[in-house]
Amino acid sequence: MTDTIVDIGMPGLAGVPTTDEPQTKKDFTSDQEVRWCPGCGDYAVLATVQGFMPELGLRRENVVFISGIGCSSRFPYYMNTYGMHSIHGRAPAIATGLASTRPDLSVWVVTGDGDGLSIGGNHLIHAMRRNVNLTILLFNNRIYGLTKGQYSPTSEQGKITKSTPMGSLDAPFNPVSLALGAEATFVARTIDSDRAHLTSVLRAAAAHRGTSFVEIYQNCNIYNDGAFEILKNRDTRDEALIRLEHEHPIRFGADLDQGVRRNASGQLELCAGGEPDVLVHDAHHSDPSVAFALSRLADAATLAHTPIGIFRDVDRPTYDDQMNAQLQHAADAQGEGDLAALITGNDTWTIE
Amino acid sequence: MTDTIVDIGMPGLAGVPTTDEPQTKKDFTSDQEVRWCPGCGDYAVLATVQGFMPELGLRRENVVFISGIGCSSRFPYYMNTYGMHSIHGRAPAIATGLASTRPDLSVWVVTGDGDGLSIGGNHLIHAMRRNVNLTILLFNNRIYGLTKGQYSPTSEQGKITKSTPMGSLDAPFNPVSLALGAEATFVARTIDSDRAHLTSVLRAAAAHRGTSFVEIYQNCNIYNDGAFEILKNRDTRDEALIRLEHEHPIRFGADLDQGVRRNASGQLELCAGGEPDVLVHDAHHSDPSVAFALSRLADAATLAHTPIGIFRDVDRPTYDDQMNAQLQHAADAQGEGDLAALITGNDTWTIE
Amino acid sequence: MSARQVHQLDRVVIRFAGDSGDGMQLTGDRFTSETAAFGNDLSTLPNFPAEIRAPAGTLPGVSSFQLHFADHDILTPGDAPDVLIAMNPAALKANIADLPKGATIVVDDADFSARALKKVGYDGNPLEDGSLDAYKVHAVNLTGITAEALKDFDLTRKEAGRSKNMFALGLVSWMYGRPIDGTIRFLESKFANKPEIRDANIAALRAGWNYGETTEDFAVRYEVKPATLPAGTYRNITGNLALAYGLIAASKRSGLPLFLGAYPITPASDILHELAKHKRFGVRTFQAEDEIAGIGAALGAAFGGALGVTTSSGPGIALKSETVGLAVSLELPLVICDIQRGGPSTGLPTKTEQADLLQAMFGRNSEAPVPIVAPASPGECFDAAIEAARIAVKYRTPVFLLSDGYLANGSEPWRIPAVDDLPTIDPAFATAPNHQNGGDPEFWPYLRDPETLARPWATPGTPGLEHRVGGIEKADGTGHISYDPDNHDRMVRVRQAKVDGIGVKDLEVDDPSGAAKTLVIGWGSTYGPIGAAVRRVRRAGNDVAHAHVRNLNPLPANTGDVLKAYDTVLCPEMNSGQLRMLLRARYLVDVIGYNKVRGLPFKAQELATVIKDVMDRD
Amino acid sequence: MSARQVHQLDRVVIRFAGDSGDGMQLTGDRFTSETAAFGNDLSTLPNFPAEIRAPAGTLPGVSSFQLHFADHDILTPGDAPDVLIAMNPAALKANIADLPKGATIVVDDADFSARALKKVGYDGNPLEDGSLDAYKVHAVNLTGITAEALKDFDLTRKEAGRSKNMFALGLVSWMYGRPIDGTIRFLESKFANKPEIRDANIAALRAGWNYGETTEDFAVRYEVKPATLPAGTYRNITGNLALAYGLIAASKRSGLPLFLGAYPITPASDILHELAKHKRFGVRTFQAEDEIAGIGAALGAAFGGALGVTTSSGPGIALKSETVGLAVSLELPLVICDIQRGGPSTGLPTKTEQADLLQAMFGRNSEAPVPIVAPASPGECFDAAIEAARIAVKYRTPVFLLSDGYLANGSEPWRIPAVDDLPTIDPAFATAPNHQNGGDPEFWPYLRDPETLARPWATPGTPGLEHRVGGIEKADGTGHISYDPDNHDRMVRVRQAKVDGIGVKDLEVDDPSGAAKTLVIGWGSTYGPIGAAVRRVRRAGNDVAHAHVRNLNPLPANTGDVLKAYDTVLCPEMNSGQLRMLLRARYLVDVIGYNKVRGLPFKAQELATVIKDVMDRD
Ligand SMILES: Cc1ncc(C[n+]2csc(CCOP(=O)(O)OP(=O)(O)O)c2C)c(N)n1
Ligand SMILES: Cc1ncc(C[n+]2csc(CCOP(=O)(O)OP(=O)(O)O)c2C)c(N)n1
Ligand code: SF4
Ligand code: SF4
Ligand SMILES: [Mg+2]
Ligand SMILES: [Mg+2]
Repeated sequence: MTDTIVDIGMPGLAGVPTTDEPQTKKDFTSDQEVRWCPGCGDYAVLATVQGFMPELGLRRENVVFISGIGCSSRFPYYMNTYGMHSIHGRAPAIATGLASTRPDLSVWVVTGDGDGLSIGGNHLIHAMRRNVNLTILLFNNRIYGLTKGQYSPTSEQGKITKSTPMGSLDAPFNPVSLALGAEATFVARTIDSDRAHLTSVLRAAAAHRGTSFVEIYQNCNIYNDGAFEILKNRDTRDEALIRLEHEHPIRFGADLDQGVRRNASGQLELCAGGEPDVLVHDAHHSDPSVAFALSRLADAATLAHTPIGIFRDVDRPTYDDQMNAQLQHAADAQGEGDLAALITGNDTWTIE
Repeated sequence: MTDTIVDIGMPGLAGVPTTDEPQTKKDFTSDQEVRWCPGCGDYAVLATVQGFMPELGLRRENVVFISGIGCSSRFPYYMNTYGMHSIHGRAPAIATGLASTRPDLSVWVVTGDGDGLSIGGNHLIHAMRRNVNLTILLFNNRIYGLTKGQYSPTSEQGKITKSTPMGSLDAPFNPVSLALGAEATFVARTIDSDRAHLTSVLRAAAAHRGTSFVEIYQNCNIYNDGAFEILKNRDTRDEALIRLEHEHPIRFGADLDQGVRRNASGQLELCAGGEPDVLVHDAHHSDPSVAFALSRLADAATLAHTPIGIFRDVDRPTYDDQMNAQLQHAADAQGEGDLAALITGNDTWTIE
Repeated sequence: MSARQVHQLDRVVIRFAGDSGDGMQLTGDRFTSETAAFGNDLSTLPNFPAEIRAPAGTLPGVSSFQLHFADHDILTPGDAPDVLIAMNPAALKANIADLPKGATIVVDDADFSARALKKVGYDGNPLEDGSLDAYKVHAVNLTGITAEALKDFDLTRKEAGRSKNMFALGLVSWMYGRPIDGTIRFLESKFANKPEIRDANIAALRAGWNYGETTEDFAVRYEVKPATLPAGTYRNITGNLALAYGLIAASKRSGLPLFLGAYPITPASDILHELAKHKRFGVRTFQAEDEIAGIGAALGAAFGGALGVTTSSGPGIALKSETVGLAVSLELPLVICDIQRGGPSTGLPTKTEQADLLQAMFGRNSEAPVPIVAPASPGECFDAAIEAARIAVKYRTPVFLLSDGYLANGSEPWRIPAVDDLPTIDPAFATAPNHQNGGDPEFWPYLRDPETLARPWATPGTPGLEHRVGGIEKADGTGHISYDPDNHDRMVRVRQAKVDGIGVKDLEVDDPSGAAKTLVIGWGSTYGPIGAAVRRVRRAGNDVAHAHVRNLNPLPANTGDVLKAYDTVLCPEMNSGQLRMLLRARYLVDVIGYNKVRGLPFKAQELATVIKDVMDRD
Repeated sequence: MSARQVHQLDRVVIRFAGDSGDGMQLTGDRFTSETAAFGNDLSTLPNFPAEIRAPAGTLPGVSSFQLHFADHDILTPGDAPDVLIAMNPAALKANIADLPKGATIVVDDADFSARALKKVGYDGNPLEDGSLDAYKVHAVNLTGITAEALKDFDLTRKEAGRSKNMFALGLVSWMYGRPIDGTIRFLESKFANKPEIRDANIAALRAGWNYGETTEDFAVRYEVKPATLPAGTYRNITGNLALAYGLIAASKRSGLPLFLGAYPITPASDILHELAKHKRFGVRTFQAEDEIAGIGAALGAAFGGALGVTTSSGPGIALKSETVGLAVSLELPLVICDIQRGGPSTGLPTKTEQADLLQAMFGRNSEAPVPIVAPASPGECFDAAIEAARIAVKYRTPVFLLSDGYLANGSEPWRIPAVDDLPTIDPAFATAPNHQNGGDPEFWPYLRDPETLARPWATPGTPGLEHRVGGIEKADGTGHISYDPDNHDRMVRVRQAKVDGIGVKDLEVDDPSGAAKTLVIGWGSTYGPIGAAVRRVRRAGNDVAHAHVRNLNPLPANTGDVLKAYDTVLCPEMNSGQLRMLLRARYLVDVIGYNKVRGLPFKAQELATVIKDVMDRD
């Protein structure tokens, strides 16, 4: 099925046939009418992804989007590629089977905070552990949208929802911390409304060979409106957002007047941006410990001091590449399988 | 059901009735014949747990052990307490329901690396996130014992087993890292054969109010014999084992000639035990970052430099306590529920 | 009342339709309350899309609410609306096909622009091209008039327009002489801390009423006298609400604390939402990470002596199947509520169906019999919940309760029972050893009650009864692990015998003349349509019998006799013939099926025709 | 051969029994291979505890392997052993009840100490208290003699003793004149890099043979002539191995790469283990984190154009049920193998049962029909795998393959088919648009083949056919999301019609005389016992017919006619009557059930008696 393979300098896409024909956003827009609520953050993400795909120059037919169930999981219907809107929480498992058998495909998973972290949490952490060559976009609106507004595993503690009239009781997951604890090789966070940032993260995620985990803060204007206001509002965002860039000092604030450094007892702490010992971000470090420490800077309740960008991006052999290598090796070593010889075995007898 | 509640200085057991009658190991030993393979590490853990229980002085009938499926999950049958041998991977969910409704019980979960981290991974991380008042003992033998030796999520990469004749492909979970990434409030690791250490960890786990996660390295002498030899063998263990103790400098080696410190770039590194900047362990720190960094010291393949002991032990309101508080508060605020008033509601009409 | 001419009617079917964002469900709910308060018998049918808010003005975005009210007792939300309230072109287009000629249409003509019409596939403007000549059409600029009426409020026109549903409600309330003070009270409390919105809505409501009163456009008003139902105090209730109340009642009547382990899913979520409100009743609700954890936690709570309940719909029930098997093996009380929806797979999440009967019967590994109860109407969900709990506790077994989307969201007047008349449930916990080993007393967790075959329920905290249970086969009596072949065979038979032996009411047959040769048998929410159809057939002078099964496992003892007493047996189901298969297999009676799986309840007329056809066959 | 007296026998049933650690399964396997190589027909029945190694010398720790071999074709592992090899008191105690009087017992009396006897509940020593007088007992110190024989090896006595199973094998091989060179070759390769162990075992094997040859203890040898089976090349094969080979064959014959997504579970794990060995065949095996991921990955691979397969047993199949529903909705090829075991819940993991038929039929939400095939013998698992793949690919549907623990681990001689005689499977991938919209070509993923009703299978990478599929109801043809009531009803019917229309072979009836009035109908692994029982009944001069169902959904077209052609129909099943229920519901025939759920296959004699009883009823 594969043909022209041009190396576009993206290991994650090596083996996926490219095309020379120019592509536009329209090429990736399906004929299906989009059915999200007016104002939903999902629209912004869809537009950005559709706008970004042409940059990769992949053959449209070799791109697949697989989702679970949830508002966000309607995503594949709107991409003019191959796609599957599967069942709740199972997209990473389904994508694993597809990616392991089809190195010529660019496989994307779209999931939500409920789909990916509640019912689908186990498949998600195992996919990251195996490092299957997938890009996972987790739309985190900190609520269950499609089922009309129950709290989710990322909702702040004490959240009042239909299912928690006196407030939710459990501490939310920090998806980035969880991913790092699950041996993920690529972990990033971005925001629905920041087209440029989202695009840059998508680019890096696509380039990464292995499981790229991308948490996207997404506004549900019906059931959790303004959940990320502090990170979007002109007046607050500069103070609240910490933009991580590889090999750059970790500074933030209107005029980078704040920074992050390590204190005497070894914990990360905020400091003046001018301090000499401001931490320089290293997304490629083999040890995920610093990335993990960065993931803890954000206040789980208010989201103050939330780092966005690429926390971790390291190389590790992917599950699918190794699987294919074993097949190849077996064939090379013992020769292609001979069915007749196989079923005959060595202990036979003949009756005339 | 509860009566004499003596405060035994263990928040985790507050509310569980105690007894004055002296107890012995025999009191916690059921009449069931133990059916593990001769030499299995499970025997040692069972003996230690049975030997430790009397120290708590709890009423036997208020102790419950719940397990999933696996060799290790046969554990409850051998404890002369209440118990349930449930289904594969679901023990944390079942225990959550029991613990949330019965504050007067001491609830223990016994699981394995397959039961708890493969099929049951999601229930495990969510239990830790919620911080239900449970003590979870995860018997990690880095193999599937009961199903006769397939690799598990903790098996070292490249492991040759029945299901991976050319070697396993996926990177193993580090259960401690995973637990820390899942917001666990108590995380510890110990070893089947080290009775004293296992006992001390059990004591701290029982004392902790919330989900106590205890990884126990356990030898499966049939399918993965010697998996932890480096940590047990007289000649190697001193070099390989790093014993963590709260507020103590992290030193190890035959005569503590080695230590752990933080290097310039912020990563932990090994150093001479005498160095002034050897890290002092703080299990009670609210930020799990250092505990996480410590969990990365061990070599996933060889287990060289494996920290054991209590990585993290912090307070956070438990799911069950908060749930009970909400019930109490509702009853106090609005009075006990009146069924007749409830079903009548406010919009009625009468027909004579 | 104004001097306007008033027509007497015995029944009216009215449908409100608009965008998902137009608040049609709320409007329908309010009109229903007014109608209930007025004393009519009624039946409702909400119908909304799976999307939260599909784009405005599109067909997929249309949400509707149908109400049937009458001066006599009725059984269905009505086959076809006499009146349609359409808030935009999409609502008109999506519903017009259901209207019989002559029906009344009140339509908001605020935006019948070419663009709006094209969006829904209208070439011309139906209000002008004569395509609606067969109907009584009232084109009213509801949006505009509402905005006008609210111009003194400091709201943008757009915001003001949002109250158009209240204006419509006021207008329709006037048309049918419904009291609106209940709705005013409702708005006052709902928007207590948004006074601007509160007053705007109330003003819109009143404006709607007055619009009817003053304009000449509406020449007539209609009156539907209160219905004479059995004496008692009534309220309107939906199936999900009744189910939630039934569970709380079962908790109170058994003294067992209620624990719900659930994961949200349409159309079951509202039970979780409702129970979460009643913590003062000692109700614990646990929103689990998935359905498996939901039932697992409920089972754990049951082990601890709680009334364990889990609620879900088809896809979630499928996920629970392994744990249901464990509950069968542990023989612990557990109530599993399946609010059925359209399938297979994700299917039609917001539509109704009754196709999970066989999943409930057989959906788990090996021989694992589970009792099944199924309510026939929204109000019956209350009794079904108590019955399920009774069986679960008395026989120490998981029990399925099969409701569906139609019962869950549909409503009807419900005669409020006296609490003291509700059955009591005795947990009969084990408190002492039940066996002597030589001199020593022992507790055998699988030593059964010889009559019910139920095993003792000994909860942690009970001294001397410490024991272990598990999913591996157990020795009859001691409950120890046993691989003995004969013991296994015996246990399989005992588990089956226990369920088969559950005491359930005999099947009642409605056969007034006693001369019927044809029996219509059904289960679940088809009760209304079948009942209404049977009435029509009888009115037409034919004899036909109706029996409705509420206990599907075990089936009532007299089921076989009932079936064999008729020449023809017809079983209409919103599935491909699931009860039909069970009846044929068990009784070898040639039960005929009528099966439609459209995501909507049967229509009475449709069934009446089918029944007549079947009768004419022989 | 020695001048020892030789008895001719036509059949022998032998059982090896010892501790889980004694290597009885290996010993049985080897004796089976020798017997196969010798040319007898045979049938085996391994039987082991769920624990890996329950403590030595205890009853729960006993593991056994039974082999039936004959000079004619046989169908079962035999009802009762003629010979028991017991490696310790526990093995003797656990198996003695199955022995008919007069049977031969070879028992290792190395440890019949009071302690050892007490451990298993013997008050006295059975070797001395006369309780075994009815049997031919050979008490031999197998452990001691073996240790003696190996004293020159540098092994402890304990280590040397471990080879006693090989000594026993040698002895028994001598008794029945089995060639042992095959076993020697086996040991040479198995212990290639443990020369000490290798040589010790070979020496023990030879010593055993010589022991029989030289001692007077064994006065007679027995000879069972080779069987005359249909001409061909044979091998011995277990059901799981045949199933794995069948899947690889289906992959080769379809050109579709094989992808297995599985989670280990007894007794299905060996299929995963076997397939993992054959990477050179392009076979991908994925050990998933759980059963849901296993089937999910297989479905994902199928979407990509692979032959997706998932294997499990009852509890795991229950977990897969939601995803099976998705596969039904997506209409993608998928093979789901359920190696049934004892239930409910964890049940009896290592024992056999056939109680998942109704789970396969109905175990998921809503109407989601899935074809089902079931092999009747170990060798047939090969054909069943190919048949399942054929149906899955041709009709674009998930297919259940129901094997069980008895077929999985049991073995029989298997005539090796010529690869070219195997059916070919045409994936018939979609490669071009299949619809014109005005001038524009379009691809409609749900536009069906009018004859098979199968939808086109367009895999990613195919230009121009980009499309999306999902679990929400789809519009007939375009496959777009559709909530239209009539479309849903149509789709439900089409999915059912597709499965009902699958072409399956007619049911064959074995009724030699054509005069039978009673039909015995079965499915799955009961084929052997029913067949053997039927033979006995016939030998006793009665006419009885036997039909065995291999396609359980859809059932063969002639099934109804077959059933109605007999006065009496008996359906023996290792469940509570699952096929029986389906037959009664479908054909209204009063099928009688004989149901035993003991975790063991039926015995031929038991069934023969039942059949006779049923025949005598009328
Ligand atoms: C097995 C199953 N359980 C539950 C549901 C109901 N359900 C659909 S989406 C959803 C959660 C959606 O939340 P999220 O994943 O955050 O997506 P969002 O709608 O917020 O984008 C749930 C509980 C389902 N469809 N299937
Ligand atoms: C639903 C289900 N899937 C699979 C199995 C088979 N199974 C039993 S135990 C087990 C894994 C055991 O590994 P682990 O949890 O590490 O326990 P161990 O035996 O090593 O102590 C598996 C796969 C099962 N019993 N149930
Ligand atoms: S409910 Fe929320 S997440 Fe869902 S479509 Fe509407 S706005 Fe978006
Ligand atoms: S198989 Fe391994 S883990 Fe299981 S009982 Fe035996 S030694 Fe222990
Ligand atoms: Mg969400
Ligand atoms: Mg293990």
